[in-house]
Amino acid sequence: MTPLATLVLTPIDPMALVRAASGPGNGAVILFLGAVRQVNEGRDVTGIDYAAYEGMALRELQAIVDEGATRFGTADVVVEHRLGELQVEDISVGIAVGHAHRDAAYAVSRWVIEELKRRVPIWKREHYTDGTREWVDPTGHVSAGSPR
Amino acid sequence: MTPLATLVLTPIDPMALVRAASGPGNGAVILFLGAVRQVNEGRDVTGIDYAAYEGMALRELQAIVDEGATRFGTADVVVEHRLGELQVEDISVGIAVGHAHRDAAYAVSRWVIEELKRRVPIWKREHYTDGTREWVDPTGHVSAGSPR
Amino acid sequence: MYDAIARMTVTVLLFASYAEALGASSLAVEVAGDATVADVLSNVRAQPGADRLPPMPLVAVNQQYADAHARVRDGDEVALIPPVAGG
Amino acid sequence: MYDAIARMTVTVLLFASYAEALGASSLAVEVAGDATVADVLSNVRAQPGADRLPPMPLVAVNQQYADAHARVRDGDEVALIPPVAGG
Repeated sequence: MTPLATLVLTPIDPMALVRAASGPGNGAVILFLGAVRQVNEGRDVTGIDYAAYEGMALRELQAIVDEGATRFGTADVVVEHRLGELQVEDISVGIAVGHAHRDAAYAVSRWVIEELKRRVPIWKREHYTDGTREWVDPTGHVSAGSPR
Repeated sequence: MTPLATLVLTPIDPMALVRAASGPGNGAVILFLGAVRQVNEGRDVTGIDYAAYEGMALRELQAIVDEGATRFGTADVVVEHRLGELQVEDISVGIAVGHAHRDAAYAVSRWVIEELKRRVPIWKREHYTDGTREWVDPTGHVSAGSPR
Repeated sequence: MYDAIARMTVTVLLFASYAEALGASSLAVEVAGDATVADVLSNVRAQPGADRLPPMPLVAVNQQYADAHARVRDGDEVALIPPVAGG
Repeated sequence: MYDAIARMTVTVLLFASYAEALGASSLAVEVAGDATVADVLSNVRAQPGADRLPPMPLVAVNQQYADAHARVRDGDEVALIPPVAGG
């Protein structure tokens, strides 16, 4: 299977990812799903909107799956990231990895999600129960758009 | 969710496992699938039959999911292992773990599959293209049932 | 007068390669009333095909892993566990 | 006679909190013909709201991460990348 990165506005189908990463040589398939949590850092979240620099995000995602597919031996790798408005429990990202052995499958899965979080230009704005919205800054700084 | 261990004779439904491990507090869900590979240690495999000491296997599996559900903070854990005759690409085991954070979700997933392989009394007999069948001994010894 | 130590019977379960080796999936084994897992194993070794068992097979008594010194009781289920290969 | 170094225009893209800070998602910025990323950033800093940008924002030129010394060319797409939060 060609390593495949996708950005979508519609719900992610986890089984489609699992199928894409499966094959007669793959003894282990690992699916990672990221989902919107109801509470983040103590604040009640009602939803999230994801925005991206779409062209660059897609290039970076594709570079990550291409590298992931060869970095720990040959793996089948497919990644899908959703953009737009998501509700609590909606899946924001799905990563499926198929490999002959589970050691490598776990390693690839973990590597792909960490790289994605490190360098793919995607941003999320949390919606809180009090009606406010705030861009999330994982580096812990106060967001430029939301002085507190 | 109550941690749940199941033995089945019928095909495993990966999405049912994902749903069971999902929830509004779970920002990460990881599904591990073990599947029958076409080639194992250089020999062409046409299928596998899985046998178990069912009563004990179920107890051990349940003990593993119970411990996995609390060992790295609270997690939702569900495990299903298939028994009987499987073909290449059929899923033999599915493990779904839901947790607030991905670090712990990966840790639980990995811990559960390693414990399962270490102590749950399940055995597999590979069927080869030459018509022979052999019980697999992961410790590398020649199987008692198949002198070579 | 009869034996001070009564005899008892345990059920030995055999699986996978061990069941093939002994040509049976269970055996009724009679041992002394103070027998341990090791005594049950000695008895099993007298069976045809038991030479193909390893020197120290894993054992479970009533579905719990047990060591060679563990006592067994009348009616216990003593399972010989080949190297497991689940997953 | 006109300037020895020609002027050129690059498109600056702003996203998420940066777009909110400057009230725009893109700016047409005119810089000298030998300009670097740092020169483009200096120009952006003259915009209202730019005081809410960090001292050293991440930058991509034509969808590739670039450092402050990288040269830009006429028509380049220079994106200011807020801390990413995908996944």
